[in-house]
Amino acid sequence: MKLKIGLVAAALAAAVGTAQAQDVVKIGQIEAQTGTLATYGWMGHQGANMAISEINAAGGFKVGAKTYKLELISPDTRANPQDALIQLKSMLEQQKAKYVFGPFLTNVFNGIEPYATQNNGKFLLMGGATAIHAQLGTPNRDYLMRTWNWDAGASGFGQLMVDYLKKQGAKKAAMIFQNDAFTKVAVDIYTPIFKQAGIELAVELFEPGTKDFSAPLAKLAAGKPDYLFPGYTDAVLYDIVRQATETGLFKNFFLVRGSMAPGLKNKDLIENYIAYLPKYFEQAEKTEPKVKEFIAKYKAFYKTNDFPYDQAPLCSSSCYDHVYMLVEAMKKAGTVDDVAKVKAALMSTTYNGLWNIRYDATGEAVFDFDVLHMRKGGAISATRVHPK
Amino acid sequence: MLLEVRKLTKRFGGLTAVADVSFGITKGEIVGIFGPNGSGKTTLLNLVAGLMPPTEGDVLWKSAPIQGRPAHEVAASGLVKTFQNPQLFAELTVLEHVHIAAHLALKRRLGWRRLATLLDPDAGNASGALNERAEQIVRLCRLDASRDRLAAEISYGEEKMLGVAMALMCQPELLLLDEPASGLGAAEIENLEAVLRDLKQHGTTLCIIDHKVGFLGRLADRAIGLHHGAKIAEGAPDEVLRNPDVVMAYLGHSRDRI
Amino acid sequence: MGQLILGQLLNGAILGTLYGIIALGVTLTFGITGIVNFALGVFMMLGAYAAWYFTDVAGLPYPLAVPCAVAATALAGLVADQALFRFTRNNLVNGLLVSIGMIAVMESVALLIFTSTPKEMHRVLPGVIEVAGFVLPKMKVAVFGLLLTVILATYAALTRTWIGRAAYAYAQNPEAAALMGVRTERLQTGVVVYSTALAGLGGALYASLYSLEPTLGSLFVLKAVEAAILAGIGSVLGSLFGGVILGITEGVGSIYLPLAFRDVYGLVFLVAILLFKPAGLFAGRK
Amino acid sequence: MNRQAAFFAVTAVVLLLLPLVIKSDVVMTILVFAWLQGMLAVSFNLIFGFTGQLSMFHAAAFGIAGYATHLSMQYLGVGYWTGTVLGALLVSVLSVIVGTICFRFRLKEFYFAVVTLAFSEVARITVVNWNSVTNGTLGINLQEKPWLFGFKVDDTVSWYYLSLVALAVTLLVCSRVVHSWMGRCFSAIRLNDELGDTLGINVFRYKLAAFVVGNFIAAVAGSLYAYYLGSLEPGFLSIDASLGIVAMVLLGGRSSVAAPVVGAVLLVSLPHLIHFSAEVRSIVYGSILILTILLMPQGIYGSIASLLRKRHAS
Repeated sequence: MKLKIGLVAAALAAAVGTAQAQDVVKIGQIEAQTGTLATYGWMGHQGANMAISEINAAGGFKVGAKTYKLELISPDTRANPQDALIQLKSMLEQQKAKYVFGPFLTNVFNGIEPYATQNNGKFLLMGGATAIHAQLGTPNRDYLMRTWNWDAGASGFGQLMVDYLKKQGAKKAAMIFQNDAFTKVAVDIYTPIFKQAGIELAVELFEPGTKDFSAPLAKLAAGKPDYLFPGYTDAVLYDIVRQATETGLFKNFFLVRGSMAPGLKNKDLIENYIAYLPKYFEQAEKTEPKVKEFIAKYKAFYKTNDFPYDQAPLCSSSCYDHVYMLVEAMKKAGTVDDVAKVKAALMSTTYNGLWNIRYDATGEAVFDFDVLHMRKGGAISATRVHPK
Repeated sequence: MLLEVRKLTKRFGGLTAVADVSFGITKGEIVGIFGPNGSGKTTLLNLVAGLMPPTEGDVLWKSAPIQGRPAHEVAASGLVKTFQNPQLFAELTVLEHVHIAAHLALKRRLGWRRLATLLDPDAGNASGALNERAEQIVRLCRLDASRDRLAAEISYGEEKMLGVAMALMCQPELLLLDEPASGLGAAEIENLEAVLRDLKQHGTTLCIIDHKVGFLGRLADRAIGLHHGAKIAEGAPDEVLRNPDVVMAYLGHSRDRI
Repeated sequence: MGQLILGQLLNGAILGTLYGIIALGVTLTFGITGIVNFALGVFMMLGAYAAWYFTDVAGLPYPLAVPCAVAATALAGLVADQALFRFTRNNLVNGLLVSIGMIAVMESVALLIFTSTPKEMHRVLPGVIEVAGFVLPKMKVAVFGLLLTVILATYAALTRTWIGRAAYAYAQNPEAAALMGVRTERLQTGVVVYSTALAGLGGALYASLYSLEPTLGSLFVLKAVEAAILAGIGSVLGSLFGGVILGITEGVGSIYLPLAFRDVYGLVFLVAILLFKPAGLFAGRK
Repeated sequence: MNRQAAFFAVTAVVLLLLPLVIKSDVVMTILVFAWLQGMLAVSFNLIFGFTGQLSMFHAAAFGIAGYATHLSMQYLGVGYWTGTVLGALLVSVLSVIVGTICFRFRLKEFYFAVVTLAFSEVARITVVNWNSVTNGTLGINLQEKPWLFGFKVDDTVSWYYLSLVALAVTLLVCSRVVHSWMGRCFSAIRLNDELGDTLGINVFRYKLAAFVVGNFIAAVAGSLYAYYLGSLEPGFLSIDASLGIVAMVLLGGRSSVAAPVVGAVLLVSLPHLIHFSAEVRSIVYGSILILTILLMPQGIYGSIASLLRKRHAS
C-alpha cells in the first residue's frame, strides 16, 4: 500500500512541479544511455545537454517579447520499450514537453509509436530510428521527423557512396553485418543499389556479441571480393577490420557507418578504406572554426581532455545542432507552443551549424557529409558532399 | 502369493550385492529379513521396491513383474517402502507430510475426477474422508503431540515414525520397512513394535529389514537370513536364529549386535 | 574448402582455450562452492581493461602488464568473495542472482570510467605465422600456448599437490574433507579467488586479440558455462576440451550453416550432451 | 484467516477504485505494466517457487505467445481473444515438448535451467531470423486492440481493469492449485522428489503440469502485454527478460502466491521513481538486487509477513 501512496505522491509532485515553470521550454530526449546499444543515445544526450546549457547560459532565447530558457528531460530507456513508453508519457503528460528528441533504436520507437500517434499534433518527435523512415508522411504522423539522412534515394548518401565505390573499379563486394534492426533494412537498401551499380554483393549476418570473425571472413574471402563492407558500430568494426587485414584476407574496405579509427589502426595493411562520415572531426577541427569551437566547448563542458572523435559524428542526429535548429524554428514561428507552426518553420529552415541541415518534404533530415578515403599508410582524403 | 522374488542378483561393477535370492511373501504375514551390515539388505529392498533394476532375476508383484517400473507406479500398485534414514520434506509440518502422502488414496478414490477438486475443493467428498484418515494415522503412529511441528524440529524416533505414517497413508498392501528400529531407543522401539502389531491386525502385510535380530524375532512370522548378498536361511524366526550359518555370519562381525 | 575447414579447426581450438580458461574457473568454483559464478565475466572484463590500462595508458610492457592485471583481478575477486560470494555458498539461485546484480553494477562502473567507445590495445605481437598454408596471427598462437600451459599446470597442481588433493577431496565429499582437516572457508575463498584470477588472465589475453567494451565478459561467460557443462562440470581437463569443442563447433558450423544461427549450434550440441551423457563428455576421466 | 481475507478485500476495493483517484496516465501505465509483469512473475513462481524448477523458458513463452496471437489474427483471421487462446495453446504444446525432454531425462536444477535457456535462445534466434513471418529484428507494430463485452480496450484505464482482472484470475488459479492436492505434489517435488516418487507421486507428470500451467499463464500475459504496448520484438524472448522475471520473484518473495507481484510493482516502477543519471541508476539497481538477496532471502513480501507474524505473536 505504501508503495502506491508513493506513486501517487510522485505523480502529484510532478504535476505541481510543472505548474510553476512558465517561461521554460521543455525538451525531452528518449534514448538508451546504457547497455550494448547505447552509443548513439549516449552521444545524442551529450550534445543536446551541451547545447541547452549553452543557450541557457547565454540568457535563453527570445520569442516575441518573452525570454525562454530550455530544460532537458533525458531519462535512460535502457533500450526497453516498456520504460520508454512510461518515460514518453511522463514527458508529455507530467512535464508538458512539446519537443522530444529520439529515439535512435527501432524497438524503442515501435514501443512508443502507438502512444505517440495518439498524441499526434500535440508534440514533435525527432529521432534517428530506421523504422521512422517508413512512417514519415503517413496519416496521423505529423508529429514525426527523422533526424538522420537516409541511405537510399536521390539525395541518399548510400547511393552516393556506392557510386564512389564504382569509380574505384569495384566489381564484387562482401557485406558482413550484425543481425539487428538496422541491418535488415540495410540489406534491403543496399542490395538493389549495388546491383544497379553492377557490383556483385555477398551477405553474411552475425549475432550481436560476436568477437571472432575468422570463420565468416574466411568464408567470404573464398568468393574473392574486392571490397569488404562491414557494419556498422565501432564495437565490431575494430575486430572485423583487424582480423580481415591481419591474415591478409581483405585489403579494401567500404563503410556507410562507423569511424575511421579501425582503418587507421591497421593502415599499413590496408589499400583502401572508404567511409561515410557525417563529419571527419579530426580534419574539420583544423579547417572549420565552428568545429574547433565545438570541440573546445565540449572539453570545457565535460571537463575532459578526451574529445570523442569517433562518436562525435553521431551528433548529426537529435543532438547539438538540432537543439539550436529547433530554437531557430521557434523564433521564426513566433511561438513555443504551436507545434504545427514550429514544424512548418523547421521544414523551411536550413540550419547552418556544425552541419548544414534541412528537411525534405517528408520530414527527413538532409545534411552534408564527408566521404573519406584512406590509402595505404594512412593518407586520408576527405570530400565534402552536399546532397541535392 | 503377494510378492515373489525369483533368483534376484544385483552386481555393481565387480561387487555382487545380491546373489541369487528367492523368496515369497503371502498376504497378512510379517516377514523379517536380517543380516549383518553390508549383507545386501537395503539393496535387496530397493530391488523389490523397483528403485533399481536387478542384474538378473525377477520380482513378481501379484504375479506381474515390476522390475524397471518407476517407483511411483510400484507405490500405486500397493507396494510401499520406507527409508532407513528418514526422508522428509524439511519445510513442512508432520500433518502436511501425511497429507502429501494422501495423494495415492485420493487418486484411487477419484481418478481423473480429482481435477474437479481444483475448482471445488469438496467435489467427490474426498477431502473430508482423507483428512480424517490422516488424523487417524497420526494418532496410530503416536505423532499427535507433534502434528503441527516442522519436520526439522522433531526427534529422530518421530522422524522414523513419520516415514511409517506417510507410507501408511499410501494404503499399502505390502509395506517394506528398511531398518525401522535402527537408531531408536528402547522406549521408541517398543512404541514401534506396538504400531507394527496394530498394523498387522488391520491386515497390512509387512516386510521388515533389520540387523536387530531380537526386534525381528519378536515381531516376524517368518525370517530370512542374508549374508554377503545370498540367502543363508529361511523359516521361523527362532529356528533361523539358531541356524549355524547365521550365527557364523553374525559372530564373524560383532557379537553385541545380536 | 578443405583448407577452409582445417583453418577453422585451428582457429576454433585457439578460441576454445579462451573459453576453456573461463570454463575452468566456472568448474572449480562450482565444485567447491556449489555456485555457477556468472560474475566471472565481470572479472574477465576487469582483467581485460586492466591489461589495456597498464599497457596503453601506464606504458608498461605487455608481459609485465598481464601479471599486474591478473593480480588486480584476483584482489578484486578476494574483495567480492569476502563481501558477497561468501554469503551465497551452496545456494545456486542466490549465487546466480548476486552475480547478475554484480554484473549490472560493475558494467556500469566500467561504462562510467571507460565509456562505451571500444578500446583496442596497441599490437603486442603483430604479424602472422604461416605453416603449411595456414595463416595464423602470432598473438593468437602465443595466447593459445600460454592458456594451454596454465590449464595443464592447474591440472597438475590439482592432482599432484596437497592443496589440490584437498580441494578434490572437498569437491567429492565436503564433510569427510572437513573431518580430515581441510579448512573449508579458506579453501573456498582460495578457489574463488583463483577462479577470478584465471578469468583475469583470460581477460588480459583477450585484450591483446579483440577490442574491449564493458559488456565483453557477460557475453563470454555464457560460452564458458556452456563449455564447462559440455565437458561435465568438475572436470579440469574437460573444461579445456569443452572449450575447444565449442570453439570448433562454432567455427566449422559457421562455414556450412548460416552464421546468424551460430550461437544455436553450440547450444543444440550442449542439449544433446546433457540428455544423452548427463555427466558430460569427459565424465569418469577425472 | 479472517484478517487475511479482510486484507485481500480491502486491497481489491482499493485497486478497483484507484483509477477514480489517480488521474495520471503515467502512474496508470506503470500499474498496467506492473500487473502484467506481476502475472508473469506469479506464473513463473508456480514453476520456480512452488515446484522448485528454475525455468529459463518463461520469457520465451511470454514472447512466443505475442507473435502467435498476432500471426493467428493475421493469417487465420480470428479475433484477439481466439488468437490469445491459440497462442497460449501453441505455447502449451511447446512446453509439453520442452518439458517432456527435460523431465524425462531427469534434468535438475542448473542443468534444467541451462537446457530451458537453450530452448528459449533457439526460439529467440528463430524469431530474429525468420524475417518473412516475424519481421525479424525490426519487430511488428500491432494496431489492433482487444474488444471485450462490446468495449474496445484502448485507453489506459480500461487496460488497467483488464490487466487487474487478468492478474486477479491468475492469483486465484495459482492459489487454488497451490493449496490443493496438486500444490502438495508440487511441494513434494520441490522439497524431496525421490521421497515423493516412493509415495506414489508421478514426479514427471506434476513437474510437467507446473511447467505447462505456468507457461500457459505466461503466454496469456505475453499476449496482453504485446497488445497493450502495441509492438512486438525479439527482445521479449531474451535472456535478460527471463532474468528480470527471476529478479521480480526473488525481490517479492517466492514462498507465497501473491508475493511476486510486489517484486513486479517495484521493478517496473523503480526506474521511474529514482532519478539518477543513467549509469548510476544501473549501479543502484544492481545493488538493490544484491542487498535483497543477501539481507532478505525471503523477499520483501516474505520479510514483511514474517515481521508482522512475529509482532503478532509477541
